[in-house]
Amino acid sequence: MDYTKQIQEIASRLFAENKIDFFIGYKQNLFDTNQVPLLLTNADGISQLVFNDKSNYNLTTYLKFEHTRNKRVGLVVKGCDSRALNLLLTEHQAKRENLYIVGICCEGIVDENGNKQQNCTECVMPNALVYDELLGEKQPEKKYAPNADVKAWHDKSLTERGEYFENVFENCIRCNACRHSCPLCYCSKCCIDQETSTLYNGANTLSNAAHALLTWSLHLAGRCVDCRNCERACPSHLPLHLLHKQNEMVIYENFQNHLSGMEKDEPGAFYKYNLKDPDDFIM
Amino acid sequence: MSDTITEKIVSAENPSLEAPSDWQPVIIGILCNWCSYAGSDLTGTSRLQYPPNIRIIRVPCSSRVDPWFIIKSLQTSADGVLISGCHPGDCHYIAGNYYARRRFLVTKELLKFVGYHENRVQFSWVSAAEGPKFAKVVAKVTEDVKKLGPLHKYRKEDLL
Amino acid sequence: MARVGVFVCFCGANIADFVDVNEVVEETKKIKDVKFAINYKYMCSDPGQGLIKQAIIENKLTSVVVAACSPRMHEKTFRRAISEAGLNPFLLEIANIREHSSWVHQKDKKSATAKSCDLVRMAVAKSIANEQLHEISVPVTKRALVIGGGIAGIQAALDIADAHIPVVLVEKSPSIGGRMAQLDETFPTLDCSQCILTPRMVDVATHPYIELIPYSEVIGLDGYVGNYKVQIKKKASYVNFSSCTGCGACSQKCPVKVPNEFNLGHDKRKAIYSPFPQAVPNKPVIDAEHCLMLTKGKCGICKKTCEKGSIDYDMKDEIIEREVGAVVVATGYELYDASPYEEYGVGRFKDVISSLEFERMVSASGPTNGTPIRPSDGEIPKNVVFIKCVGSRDEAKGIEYCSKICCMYTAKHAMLLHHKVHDSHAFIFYMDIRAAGKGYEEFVKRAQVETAATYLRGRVSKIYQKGKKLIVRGEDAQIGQIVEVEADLVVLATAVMAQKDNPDLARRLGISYDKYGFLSEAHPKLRPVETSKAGIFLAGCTQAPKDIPDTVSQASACAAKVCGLFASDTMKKDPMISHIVQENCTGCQNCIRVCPYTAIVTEEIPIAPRSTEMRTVAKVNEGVCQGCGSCVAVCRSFAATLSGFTDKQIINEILAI
Amino acid sequence: MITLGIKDQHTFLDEVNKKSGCNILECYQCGKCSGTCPVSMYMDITPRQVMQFIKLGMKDEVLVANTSWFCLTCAACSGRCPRQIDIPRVMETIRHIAIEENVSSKSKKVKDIRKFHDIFLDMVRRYGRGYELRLMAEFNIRTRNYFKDMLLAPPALLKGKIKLFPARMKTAKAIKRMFAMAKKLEEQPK
Amino acid sequence: MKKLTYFPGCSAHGTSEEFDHTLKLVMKSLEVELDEIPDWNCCGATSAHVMTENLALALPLRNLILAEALHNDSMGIACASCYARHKVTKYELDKDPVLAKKINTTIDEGTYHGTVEVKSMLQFVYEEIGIEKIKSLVKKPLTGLKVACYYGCLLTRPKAITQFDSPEYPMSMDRIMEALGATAVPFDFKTECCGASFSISSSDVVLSLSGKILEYAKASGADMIVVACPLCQSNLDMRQPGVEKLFHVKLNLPVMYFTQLLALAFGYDQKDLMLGKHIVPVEEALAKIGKEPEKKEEIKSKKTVESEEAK
Repeated sequence: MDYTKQIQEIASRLFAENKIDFFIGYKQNLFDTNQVPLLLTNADGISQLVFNDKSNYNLTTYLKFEHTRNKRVGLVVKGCDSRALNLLLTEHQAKRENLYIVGICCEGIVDENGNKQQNCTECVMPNALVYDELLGEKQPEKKYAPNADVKAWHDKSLTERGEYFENVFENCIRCNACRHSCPLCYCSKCCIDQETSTLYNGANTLSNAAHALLTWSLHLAGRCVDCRNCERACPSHLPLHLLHKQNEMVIYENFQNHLSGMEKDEPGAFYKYNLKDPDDFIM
Repeated sequence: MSDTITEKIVSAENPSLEAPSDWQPVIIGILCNWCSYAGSDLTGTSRLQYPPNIRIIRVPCSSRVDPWFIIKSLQTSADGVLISGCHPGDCHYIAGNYYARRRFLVTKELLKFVGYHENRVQFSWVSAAEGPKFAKVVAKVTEDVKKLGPLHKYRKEDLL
Repeated sequence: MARVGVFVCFCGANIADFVDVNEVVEETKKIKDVKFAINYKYMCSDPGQGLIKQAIIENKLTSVVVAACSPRMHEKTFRRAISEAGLNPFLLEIANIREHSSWVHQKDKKSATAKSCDLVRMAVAKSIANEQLHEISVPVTKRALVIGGGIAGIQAALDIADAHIPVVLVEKSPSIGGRMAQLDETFPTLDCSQCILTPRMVDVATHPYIELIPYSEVIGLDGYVGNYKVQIKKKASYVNFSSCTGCGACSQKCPVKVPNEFNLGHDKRKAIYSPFPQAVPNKPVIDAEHCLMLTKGKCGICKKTCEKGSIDYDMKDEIIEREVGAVVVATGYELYDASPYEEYGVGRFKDVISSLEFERMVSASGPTNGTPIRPSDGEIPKNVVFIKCVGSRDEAKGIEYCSKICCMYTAKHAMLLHHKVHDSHAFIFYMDIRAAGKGYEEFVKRAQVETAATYLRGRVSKIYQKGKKLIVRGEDAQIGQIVEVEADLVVLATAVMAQKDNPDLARRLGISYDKYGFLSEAHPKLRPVETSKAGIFLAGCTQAPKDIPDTVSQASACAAKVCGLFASDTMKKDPMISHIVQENCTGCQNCIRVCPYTAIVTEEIPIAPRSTEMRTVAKVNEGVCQGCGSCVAVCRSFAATLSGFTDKQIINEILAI
Repeated sequence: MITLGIKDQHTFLDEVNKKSGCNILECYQCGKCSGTCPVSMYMDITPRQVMQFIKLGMKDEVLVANTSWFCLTCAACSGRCPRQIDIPRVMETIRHIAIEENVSSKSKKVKDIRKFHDIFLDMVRRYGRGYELRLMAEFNIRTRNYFKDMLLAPPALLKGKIKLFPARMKTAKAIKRMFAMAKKLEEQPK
Repeated sequence: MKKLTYFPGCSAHGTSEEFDHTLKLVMKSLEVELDEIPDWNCCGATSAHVMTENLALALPLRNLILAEALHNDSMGIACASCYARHKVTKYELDKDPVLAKKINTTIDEGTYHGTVEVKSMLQFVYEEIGIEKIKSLVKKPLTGLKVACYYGCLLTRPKAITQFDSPEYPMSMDRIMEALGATAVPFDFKTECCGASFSISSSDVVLSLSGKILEYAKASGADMIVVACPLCQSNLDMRQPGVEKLFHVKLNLPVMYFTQLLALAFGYDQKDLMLGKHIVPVEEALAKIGKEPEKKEEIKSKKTVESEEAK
C-alpha cells in the first residue's frame, strides 16, 4: 500500500488551483520508520509527503486546532479516520465545503516489527466513507467483533481486572496527551484537565487519574472510532483502547449495532435512544 | 439495621481488606424529582421503614444524571450508588429517562470492567405511587452493598 | 465568605420523636460556614418563619437551610419567608429529614439522627453553591389562534372572544360550520342542527374580537407559549370578498356542474359556489379545477355577471402571518371509506350508502329535500338496514377503537326514517349498544319502542343483490340463527377517523399524535385539553371521536385554558432552567439533539471578543426550557448548566457526605 | 343450566389456543363468521357459539357438536373476522382433538363424513392417487346406502368422467411409508 | 418458451379430463411448456387435513420436493383444493423450518428448500401471461356470450396465504373473459362455497349450496358459469339435475372451464374441447357466440344513469 505519488500529485494540483490553504498528510520521520503528520501551507514541501502502511496517525485531529478552523484544508483520511470525520461533520466541528478529502482504501497499518496493528486486524471500515477522491481498491469490510483483549479481560476475575487497572491508572501522569491527540476531544473545558477540571483537580492521585480517565472514556463512548491516536500519544503506554473498546462493545451489542461515524449525520450513541433499549438491568 | 455486624466482611474488590466491625455502608441515592423523589416521600408518609444508609440527592430528571455523578460518588464517599427515575414512558420531560438509560448501562458495564462489583451501582424505576417499591429497592441495595463490604477500589491513598 | 443559617424543625413529634434534633443542631454548628443553627417546634408556622427572617437579618446570612419536611411540601413557603427577609428565595435549601429520615427510620433514633446530620451537611454544602435566581417573565401576545371552524372551533373562538381576547379563526373550506352543518337533527333531543348552529356561525362572522380567515390553512408555527408566529396560506378564491355582496348571481349563471361535496355527490354545484345556503362568510369561491376560465381560458360569464366586479381570475395564493400567544386545534374528523368491505358490495351497489349520505338525504336542505331515496332508482325505501361498527372495532378492515357516536346517530336515523317514511321499517345490526350519556339510553329506547326499529345483535356477513332488493345476511347472535333481510337501502355507520393531514399539522405545530392520527393530549385524565407543547390546546374530534356535547364542552375548556394563560401580561416561569456558558460551548449541538422541547437554538458569536470571525454555539430559549437538564448531562464541555442543580452544587452534596 | 367456576375454565381454551396458534379470547361474538359460513344452518352450534363454548370450557359439548365436521375450510369466515381469528384452523384443531380422544357426534352425517375421509385416505394410501368410482362405491357400501348416486354414476361413467380402473402410481410404496412415518409422528409427544 | 411445472391433480385424469386437455391446448398457444411432475401423488385434499396434522403436510410436501427437482420458478396447479393444500403446506413450512424438517422425515425423495412458487392455473395465466398477451391471441372472440365467473372458495382465500386477487369479489377471471370478448356479468356468489368435499359424503348439503350458486348465476342473466376448479365443476355440473329436482327449477346452465373458453377463443375447434364430458349440454350456450349482444341493455343502463343525474 503506497499512495505517495498520487497524494503528492493531488496536493500540488490543489495548491496550483488554489483550492486549499492547508494540506495535511504524512511525512517520513528521520529517526525511525514511523511517520509524523505533515502540515503544508504551500506547494514547497510536497516532496516530503508520503503514504504507506506506516501512515497510522489520524489526521482529522488537526481539524480541531485554531489555525485550521474555517480554512480550506486538504486532508488524507483512512477508513477509521473518515469515521471520525463523519462524526466531526455531524457535530459541526468542520464544514464539508471547506475540506478536500483524499480517501484511502486502507489495507491496514503495520507496527515497527511489520505486523498489522490490532485495530487494523479488527477494522470494520477500511475504506474511507467521506472523500472527494478515493485511492486504492476497496477493501473487504469485516463484521464487527468484540476486541480480543477486552474479551480476554472479561474472562478474568473481578479482582484480577481491578488490580490490573489499578496499576494501569497508577502510571497515568495526567499529561493529557491522549485528549490532545484525540480528534473527537475538541472541548475547550475538559473533565480530565488537572488544572481546570471541576471534578478531578488537585493532586495527581491514582484515584483522580483513574476516575478522570473513566469519565473521559465515557465522553468518547459511542463516538470513539478506534484510531488509537490516544494510545500512541500516551508516554506511559496505557492500554486506553481497553476502555474505549469495552464501551464500544456494550453499545454495539445493546443499541442496535451502533458503530460511531459509520453513517452520515448519525449522532453518537448517547444523543439518541430507542424504546427497545435494554431495561432489564434496572429494578 | 444498625446492629453491628458479627461475621467478618471483606471488600469484594480487595479481599485482603477487612471491614471494621462497626462498619456501615454509605449509599448515595440520586432521585428524579417527579417520580422517584415523590415516591420516596410517599414511603415516608406511609411510614415504611428502610435501612438508614442511603443519602438522597434530588435532581429534576434522571436525564440530568451525568455519569460522573456516579463515578465521583464512588471515588469519594459512597460504597454504593442508587439511581432512580420515572418508568419508561412516564418521564415528566417526555423522554429524558430513555437517554439516561443508555448512559447508565454503559457506565455500569464500564465500572464492572475496571473492577467495581456490579452491585455497587444499581438503578431502578420508581413511580410517585411506588412508596413500597422504593423501600424494597433501598433495602436490597443496602443489603447488597453490605455484603460487598467497604469500597477501596482506586482509593489506595485513603488507606495510607 | 458564605454565612449559612440552619433551621431544624421538630415538626411537632413527627421529627423530634425519632431524630435527636438537639444533636443535629450541635453537629451542624461544627460545620464551617454555618454561622447560625437553631431548632423549633414548627418552622412552617408564622413564629417559625419569623425566627428565620430575624436570624437572616441579625446574622447577615447568605443562604438558609431548613431541615424539615420534603421540599415538595414547603419549599415555596420558606422561599417566600426568606425573600421577605431580603434574601433571594433561591438561596434556600431544604434538608428532608422527615420523609427521608424520621418517618422511615423510626426504630433507630441513633442512625436516623446521624443520617439527618448528613442530610443537613449536604444541604449546607449545596446552599453554599446556590446562586441568586430571578423568576423569568415572558411577555404574552394576547391573541389566540383557532384552527378549524367546525362547532369546536366556533365554540372556542366565541368563548375566548367574549373574554375580549382577539381570536384568529382559520378555516380550510370556504365556510365555517364543519360537519355539524351537514347534520339534519341531533340526538338526543332531535333539535335541528342548522337551527342551533347557524346563529353561532353568524356570531363568529360579526364578533368584533374574531378575525375569520376562511379558505385558508396554517402552514407554519414558530416561537413558544405566549409568543407564537403563525404562517397562514390564503388559498386563491378568485373572488374579492371585500367587495362581493354574496348575491349569488354568479353561481346561477355559471355553466359548469360539479358533484357537490357538501351533499356527498348526490347533487351538483357550480364551479363558482358557496358550499351551502347558510354559509358564513356567504361569499362564493371559484373551484379552479373545474372553472372553464381557469382551465381552458374561455367563459368568464361570472365576471360579466358580477356587478361589483369582484371576480379576479388572476388572484394568487397569499401567505400572511399573525402573532398569537396560544393555539386551539379543532380540525375535526373524517369518515371511514368503507370500500374495503367488499362483502357489503360497497361501490358495486348504489343502494349501500354511508350514514352521512343518509343524513344529507333526510335533511330538509339536502339533495332530496328531506326524503330518503334509493340512489339506484330514486324510489322511496321501505326496508332500511342500518349496519353499525363499519370500520370501527374492526382491526382487519378498519380501526380498533369504538367511534362513540354511531350507536346514537343510528338510533336517530331509525327515528328520522320513521318520521319521513311512515310505512318503513328499520333493521339495525349492532354488536353492542353504547348509549352512555345524558338522555342517551332513553333516546335509544324511543327508537326501539316508538319507532319499533328491529335491533339484531350481530355483524352483517354479506350483502348480495336479488332483483331490486339487497339481501343482508348475518347471524342474530341472540337466537343463534342466520337471518336475511330483504332491504331496499343499506346504511353503513362508518367509523370516525382522524383527519388525514393531522400528522403533517402536528409536525408543523410540534405536537404529538397517536397511531390513528388523532392529536395527543398531555395527560389522558388530568390534562385532556393541553398538548405536550405549552400553549397549544385540543378541542373536539381532532383528539378523539366525540359527540357534539362533549366537543362543545372541550372547546369551552380550551377557551378557559387560553383565558387563564392570558390572565397576566407576562408569564412567570421557574428560573430553574438551563443556560449555555457560550465560551465553553463547542457547538457540537448534541444538546439540541436531546432537548425534548427544542428549547435550544444555535447562535453565531465572534470566536473571540472583537473578532470578526464567527462560530456557532448553542443558546437556550428561556421561554421554552422546562429545566430537565438533559442538555447538561450530555454536554461534555461543561457549557450547559442547570440553575438550581449545577455541577458545583451536586459535587458539593456528594463531597459533604 | 351450566355452573361456571367449578373446574378450571381455561384448560380447554389453552389447549385449543396452543394447538391452533389462535387466541380465542380475542373473539367478541359479533357472529360475522356464523353468518358467513355456508353450512352454519346444518350445524348444531354456530361457529360463534363454538368460540363462546370454548371460552366457557365446555369441552364435551364442543367435541360432540357436528360443527367442526361440517366446516368446509372455505376460509370465508376467517377472511371476514374483524379480530382475524383463523376459525378453520380452530375447527381443524377441534376435529383433531376429537379424533385423539375419539369422541364423536352421534349424528349419522358426521359418522358418514368421517367414514368418507377414512375411505379416502385409505384409498390414497393404497393407490397414491384418487379413484372416484371405488370411493363412491365403497362409501355407499360402508354407509349402507347402496343406491346413492347410482343415478348419477352411469352417465358419469358413460361420459368417461369416472375411470373404471385406478390410475396406480408407480411408487405407491413411498406413500405407504409416508403414512407409516406420519403415524409415528402423530404418536410422538409434541 | 416459458416452462411451468404442472400438477394436474387426481381429477385431471378422471372427472376433469377436459380441463387437463384444454389446459394443455391453451398452454401450447401461450407458448408455455408444461412439465408434469413425474409420479406425483394425491395431495390428500380434503380428507388429510381433516383427519391428521402431519399427513396433511406430508402429502403435498412430497409433490413440492419432486417439483423442486424440475428447476422451474413456479408450479401451476389445476385443481383449486390441490392448489390450496400445496400453498398452505408451503406457507406453513416456510414459516417454520423445524416443522419442515420434521415432516420431511416422512419422505425419501429428497429435502425441501422452498424454492418453487405455487400458483393456481388461473393465477398463472392472469399474472404471468397477462391480459394483453391473451387479447393478442384471440382469433375467435366470444362476443355475445354472457358468463358468470365462479372462483369458489380456495382460489383467493385465505388472502394471507394465496396473495391473489380479492377474497370477496375477485375480478381476474372476469377480466380474462372480457379479454376473450365475452361479457362477464356481475355475480355476487363468485366465492361462495359449493360444498366441495361433501360432494359424496353428504350430497344434500352440496345440492343446496350449489343450488344457490346456480340459481343466482341464472338470475344474473348468464348463459353459462365459468370455473377454474374440477371440484366446483363437478358439483355445479354433475349435481345440476339433482338441484333442478330439489328446487323444481329449470336451470340448464352449462359449467365450463375457463381453459375451454380460452381454447375456443384461440381458435381451436369445438370438438377439441371434449364438450361431450359435460352433464349439462353446452352447445346451446356456445351457439350464442357471434350473435350481436342486445343493444337494449346499454340504452337502458344509459337511461338509468340520466335518471340518477336528474335527481
